[in-house]
Amino acid sequence: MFGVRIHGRGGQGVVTAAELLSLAAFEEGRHAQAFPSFGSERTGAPVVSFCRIAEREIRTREPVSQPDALVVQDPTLLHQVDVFGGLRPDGYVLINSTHGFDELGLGEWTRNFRHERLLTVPASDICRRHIGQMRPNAAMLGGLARLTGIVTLESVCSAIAERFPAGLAERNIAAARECAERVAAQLGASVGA
Amino acid sequence: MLEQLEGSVAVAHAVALCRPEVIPAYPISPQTHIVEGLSAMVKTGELAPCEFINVESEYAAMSVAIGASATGARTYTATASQGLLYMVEALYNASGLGLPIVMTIANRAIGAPINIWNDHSDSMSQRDSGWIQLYVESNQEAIDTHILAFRLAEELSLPVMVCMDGFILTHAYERVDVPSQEQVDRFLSPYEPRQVLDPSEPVTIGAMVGPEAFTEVKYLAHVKQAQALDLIPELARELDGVLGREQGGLVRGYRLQDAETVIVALGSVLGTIEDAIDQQREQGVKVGALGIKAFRPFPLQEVRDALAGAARVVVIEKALAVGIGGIVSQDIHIALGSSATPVHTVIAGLGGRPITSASLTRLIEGALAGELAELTFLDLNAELVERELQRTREKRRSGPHAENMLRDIGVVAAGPV
Amino acid sequence: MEKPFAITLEVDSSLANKTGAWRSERPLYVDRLPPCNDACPAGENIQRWLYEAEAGGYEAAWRALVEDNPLPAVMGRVCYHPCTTACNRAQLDEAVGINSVERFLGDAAIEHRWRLPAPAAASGKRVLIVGAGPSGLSAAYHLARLGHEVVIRDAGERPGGMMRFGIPTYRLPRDVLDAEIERILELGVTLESGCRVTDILKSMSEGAFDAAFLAVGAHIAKRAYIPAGEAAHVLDAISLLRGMEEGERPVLGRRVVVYGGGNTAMDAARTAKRLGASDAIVVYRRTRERMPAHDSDVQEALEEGVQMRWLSTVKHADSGTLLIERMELDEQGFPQPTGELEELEADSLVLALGQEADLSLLDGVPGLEVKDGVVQVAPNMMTGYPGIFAGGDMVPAERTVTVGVGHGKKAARHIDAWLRGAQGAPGPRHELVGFEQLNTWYFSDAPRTVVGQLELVRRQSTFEEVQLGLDESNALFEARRCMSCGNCFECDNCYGVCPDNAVIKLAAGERYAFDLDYCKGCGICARECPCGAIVMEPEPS
Amino acid sequence: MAERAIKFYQVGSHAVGNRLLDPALATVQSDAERSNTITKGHRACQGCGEALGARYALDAAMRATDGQLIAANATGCLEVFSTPYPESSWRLPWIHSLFANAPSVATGIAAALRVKGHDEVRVVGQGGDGGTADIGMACLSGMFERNDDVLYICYDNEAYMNTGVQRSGCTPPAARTMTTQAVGSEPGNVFGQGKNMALIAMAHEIPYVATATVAELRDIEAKVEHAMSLRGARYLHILVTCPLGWSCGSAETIRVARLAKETGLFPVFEAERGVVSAVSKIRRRTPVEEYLKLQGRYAHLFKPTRREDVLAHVQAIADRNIERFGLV
Repeated sequence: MFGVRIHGRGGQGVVTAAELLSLAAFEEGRHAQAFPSFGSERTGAPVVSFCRIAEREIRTREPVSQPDALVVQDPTLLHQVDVFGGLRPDGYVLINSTHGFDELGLGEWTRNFRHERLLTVPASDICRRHIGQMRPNAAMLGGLARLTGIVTLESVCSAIAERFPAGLAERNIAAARECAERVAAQLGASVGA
Repeated sequence: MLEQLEGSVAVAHAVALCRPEVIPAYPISPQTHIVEGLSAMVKTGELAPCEFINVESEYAAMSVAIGASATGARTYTATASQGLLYMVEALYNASGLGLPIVMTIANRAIGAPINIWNDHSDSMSQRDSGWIQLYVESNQEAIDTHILAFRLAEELSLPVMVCMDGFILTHAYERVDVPSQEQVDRFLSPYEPRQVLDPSEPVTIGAMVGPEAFTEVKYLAHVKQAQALDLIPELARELDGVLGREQGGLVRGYRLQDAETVIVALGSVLGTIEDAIDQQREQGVKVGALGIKAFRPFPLQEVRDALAGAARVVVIEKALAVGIGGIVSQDIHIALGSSATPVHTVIAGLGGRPITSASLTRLIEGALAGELAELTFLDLNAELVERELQRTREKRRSGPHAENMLRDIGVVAAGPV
Repeated sequence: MEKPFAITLEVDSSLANKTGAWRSERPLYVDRLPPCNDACPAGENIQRWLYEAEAGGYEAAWRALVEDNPLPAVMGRVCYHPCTTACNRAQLDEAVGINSVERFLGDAAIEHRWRLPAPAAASGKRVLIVGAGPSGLSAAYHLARLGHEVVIRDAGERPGGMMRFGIPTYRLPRDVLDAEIERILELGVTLESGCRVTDILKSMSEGAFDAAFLAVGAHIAKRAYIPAGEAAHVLDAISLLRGMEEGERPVLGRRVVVYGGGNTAMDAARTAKRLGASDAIVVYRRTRERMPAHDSDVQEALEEGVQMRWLSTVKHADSGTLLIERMELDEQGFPQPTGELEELEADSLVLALGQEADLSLLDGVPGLEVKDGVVQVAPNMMTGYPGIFAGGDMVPAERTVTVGVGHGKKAARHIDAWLRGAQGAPGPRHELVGFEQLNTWYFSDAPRTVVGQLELVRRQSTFEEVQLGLDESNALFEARRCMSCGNCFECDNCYGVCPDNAVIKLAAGERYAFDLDYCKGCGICARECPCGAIVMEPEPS
Repeated sequence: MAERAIKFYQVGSHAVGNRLLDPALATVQSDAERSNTITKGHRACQGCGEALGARYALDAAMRATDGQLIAANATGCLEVFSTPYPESSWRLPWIHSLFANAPSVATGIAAALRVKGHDEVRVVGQGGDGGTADIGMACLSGMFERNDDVLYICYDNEAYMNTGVQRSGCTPPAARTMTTQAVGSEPGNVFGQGKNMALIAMAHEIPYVATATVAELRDIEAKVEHAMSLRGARYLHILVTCPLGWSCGSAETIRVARLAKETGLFPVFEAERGVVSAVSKIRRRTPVEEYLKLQGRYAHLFKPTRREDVLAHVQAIADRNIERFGLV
């Protein structure tokens, strides 16, 4: 079973992100469970959503406290909320930022984890270009798919296509693909290093 | 057809497949997505003929449902928490008049302090309202149980509450198999009322009954609800045939064979419990679970049989009867009757506190070690409450508990812990 | 359907609960005596015939009317209508114009030639009636209907008595009078006109009459001594009026003085005016308030230009002038001479000082008592001589047509009883219903219909009828103003206002009944009955 | 609405009927075959104005709908005295649910009929002043706001009579109840703003609002008939005398109700879509004292001493109504 936790703020589509991810898994014929950090989220408030993906029926209902992957849609949360809490040592992290971990002041922290699994993507810039708005939820899933391989990029894209109205879907898919490429590029570099 | 749906949306589809004719509704979290879904289907004409009525309160919602049902319309509504309490008077009236209304309860805590998260305080408070209460474990079970509920309600002419955990199920996206209209129609034929407001055959419904007959009326209500104990398994089997999956009737056992420790629970927490049990079993611990689906009427015999071999019973309750502790465990005691099997009450998951497999594992280990008290509050922050109690001992005006403790742990009321 | 126990109930299940047991008082329908009926000297059941008239059933109304009075067209004109004076409606807006409706019905009967009901089987008894005035005709009518053989002997050339010889045609057209008399005669009554009875006992024995009713009226003018010169032109009102009827045109001159204050004086003065007198002056000893003449008559006389000289007596009459003395009232209200004299020009003086009866036909009849010039009669109208009854102006009573008609009816009833050797027992008298016993809220606001009058010029120059009648529409309106005091008229109030549905509506004309199984005795029906026809009485224990 | 004044007939439009009336102009109540929707054997007090008003209104509605009528009744006197097991006085399909929810139950009935295509069957909701103006206000307002196809009738006897005469939101100033006793410096009910249900209903701009008194049968019937000719939310407020609670003679029921109107204390009018469309004029204007002195609940205004100040205050209320609604 693979657990993902997504951090963001109300209005950034954090819950939708988990839903999309579960949808992508479902399209691959697998079991998936997505749910928000239940609450009365208001725009701007710190929000968390969860997604579990497994090959068999998922019975547990508890929040994902030891995620296999973390998505941080809003870097300003890094020093407000314990976003990395419970992350597995071999876990993945994808942060929406134009800076690297060191520049984000996370250099120290990254030591206990596998470097090549900790990446940042400028999802906001990408979304602004493709979508014209700062809602990086779908886009970052492209990156997550590429980073973790838990679902294919194509599944993510078809989930987006299913969930969003045509025009908006296309632009998000474009953004997701670019995020995936950026991730792929960094992976290539780190492998090369 | 298999779909990846939010629980609320799945339930909305299931209810629509049952062809309700009148749906009065009032918004309250976490039930809103269900009625939003139904409202949309009525507006688009996907669900027709059906009257969706935006009422001004839950009290009105149940009252409109009473009028509609008494006039022979298949009637549905949904609510939760304070909303359920606000319609209490009408709940008793609906059951007293024998109106087969089906209502989803998106289980949620009751304030004060106000809390929108999940537990069973709301529906548990209405266990004596004369409504049949069915608790579901998953969104798939929620779908199937709603279909069963309409049939059950109309055969007995009694109202039915389908209780599903708020947020945990209502807001969870997962894979569900939504039946076809043809399947549902095969199981659920159009509503044939036992009595109806009809000018061609006028009757007076809702007479004032005095001491000379009130006891008899209540006795008959008891007998009538008890009939569900036979009918539910019957209908469940019939529905199995239609949907091709196993429903489970009044209760559902999990790895009860040779289980010495049996955990009793209602609703979605059973999934987490089952995972925990699997882990224990791998280590050879003889533990099993008993899920109670039909809480009203309470299946005394089935529970007694299921617990016959148990050395100890641990009842995990998502509600607290202040001043005594357990609610479900009281009924378990009655079921066990004279048997000496110890029953431990564990109050857990209040106001949305996650029930984790880690906590459950600790709980089971404690039980095996004989360290489990008769009444336990799972994951209670003992130090926190002790500090608060200390405060109240010291100062008369120590201020409100909730604010004090939140200050202690420095957490805002939203977001993850 | 399969209904839940106790909480669902059947229709009409409450009928098992007989709430009549709660009652401490019960309602009762009654018929009370309306003031109009009570006041009618002719004993008419006015409310009854108005009830028929309200529905537009004019013939039925007329038939109800002539049960008591065979002369409605006459009475509707000349009656001074005490019924209207007593009418409860006067306290609400204005009294019901009963006599104008009565006249309308009478005229309608004449117009449509409605016949009086046929007499009962012949009794074999013969009754002699002396006098064809209102009393005699009324008695004749009732006796005939009772099956007796009736012969009227009247001194006049034509029947009607004072109705013909005392009442001018402008108040009572003769064709109306004739028509109603004719209708009575058609019942088989024998009339012998110009036949004066001089010895009643002789006439009775010769004619083998079993009983007699005397109603000779009062046709002899009272004389008062007034010194007068030979040239003075003095005559009495009665002969003036009789003369008019007999086609004479007495020469009265330009200035006519009438001396007296009764209705006859008014008739004389108004007649004089019509005969061309420029001045018709009534001289009366007392004041208008004390004048015996009916106010309506005085009013009409004044309208027509008749002048009044109150508190005056005629001291001396001479050719062309009268000597008048002014009077004044003493504490007791009696006029006393003042000695102040004045002259009054007058071409003629008409004396209207009252009349008396000619009782000579009674000479030698034993047991009779005559006092103040009138014959005394027992309550059953019988004189001191068994079998001889008397009524009208010759017995002590107010001298009006209506009283006369009433005497005739009453006497007839008693004569009939006497002939059958029975006692004429009057029917039970209902309790009189007063205004306060009505609930007048329910009656529509409806002021009385004003009856038209002939225009003044013609009133002053011709003898055409002054009072015009009602037409059908306003007669109906007037009839419907009746509040039906004390008698149910089926307004459905009791049926409608009962909170316990305990009033049963019977067929039209059958009124209602109380369902005492359910009546709780709240009394709303009685309080809301417009006409006071429901009373609450204690529940019998 | 249809003008029902009768061309002059002895009692004209004022009495229940009249043997001379053209049947077309006769009232429902004068009909020997009237439906008696609430029938004999009910347990209302002697002279109960509510029992009377209910029969007036529902018989009219039954005729207007050709018997295709269903009623939802709030808790209260009417419900208790008409349906004690095992006896019901109702001759139409009738349901009692709760005190406060009659309007909502009626809405549910209407919805069910609509969805089943029974447009010919109509719905009446009814209750007393407590169930309508106080505890039931929210449900009623919701029913109005949604413009549900219901005629709601309030039988206003100006207090909680069923529970033994306690003050309600419709209890008039100075009136004595068991919770506004005739003692203290301001005996009886306090002078507040009052709760004018008809105006509150009008504020929802529903198709039809009308007031009436149990004293004017023809008026009630005309208004019910008109109401049933319309669709959507309609409100009829009928003043019904309570001889017990008002402590007047049981025979005075209609007289007292009539005086309530004739004094101007209870304006009788109609409104369409929130605008007053017709007013029933005062026929014989009467000082409020004539009305008050008939009722024991106002006895303290006359004994031991006349409270001229209070009488003047009540008269001022009547005068204001007369001026505001143009009642004369």
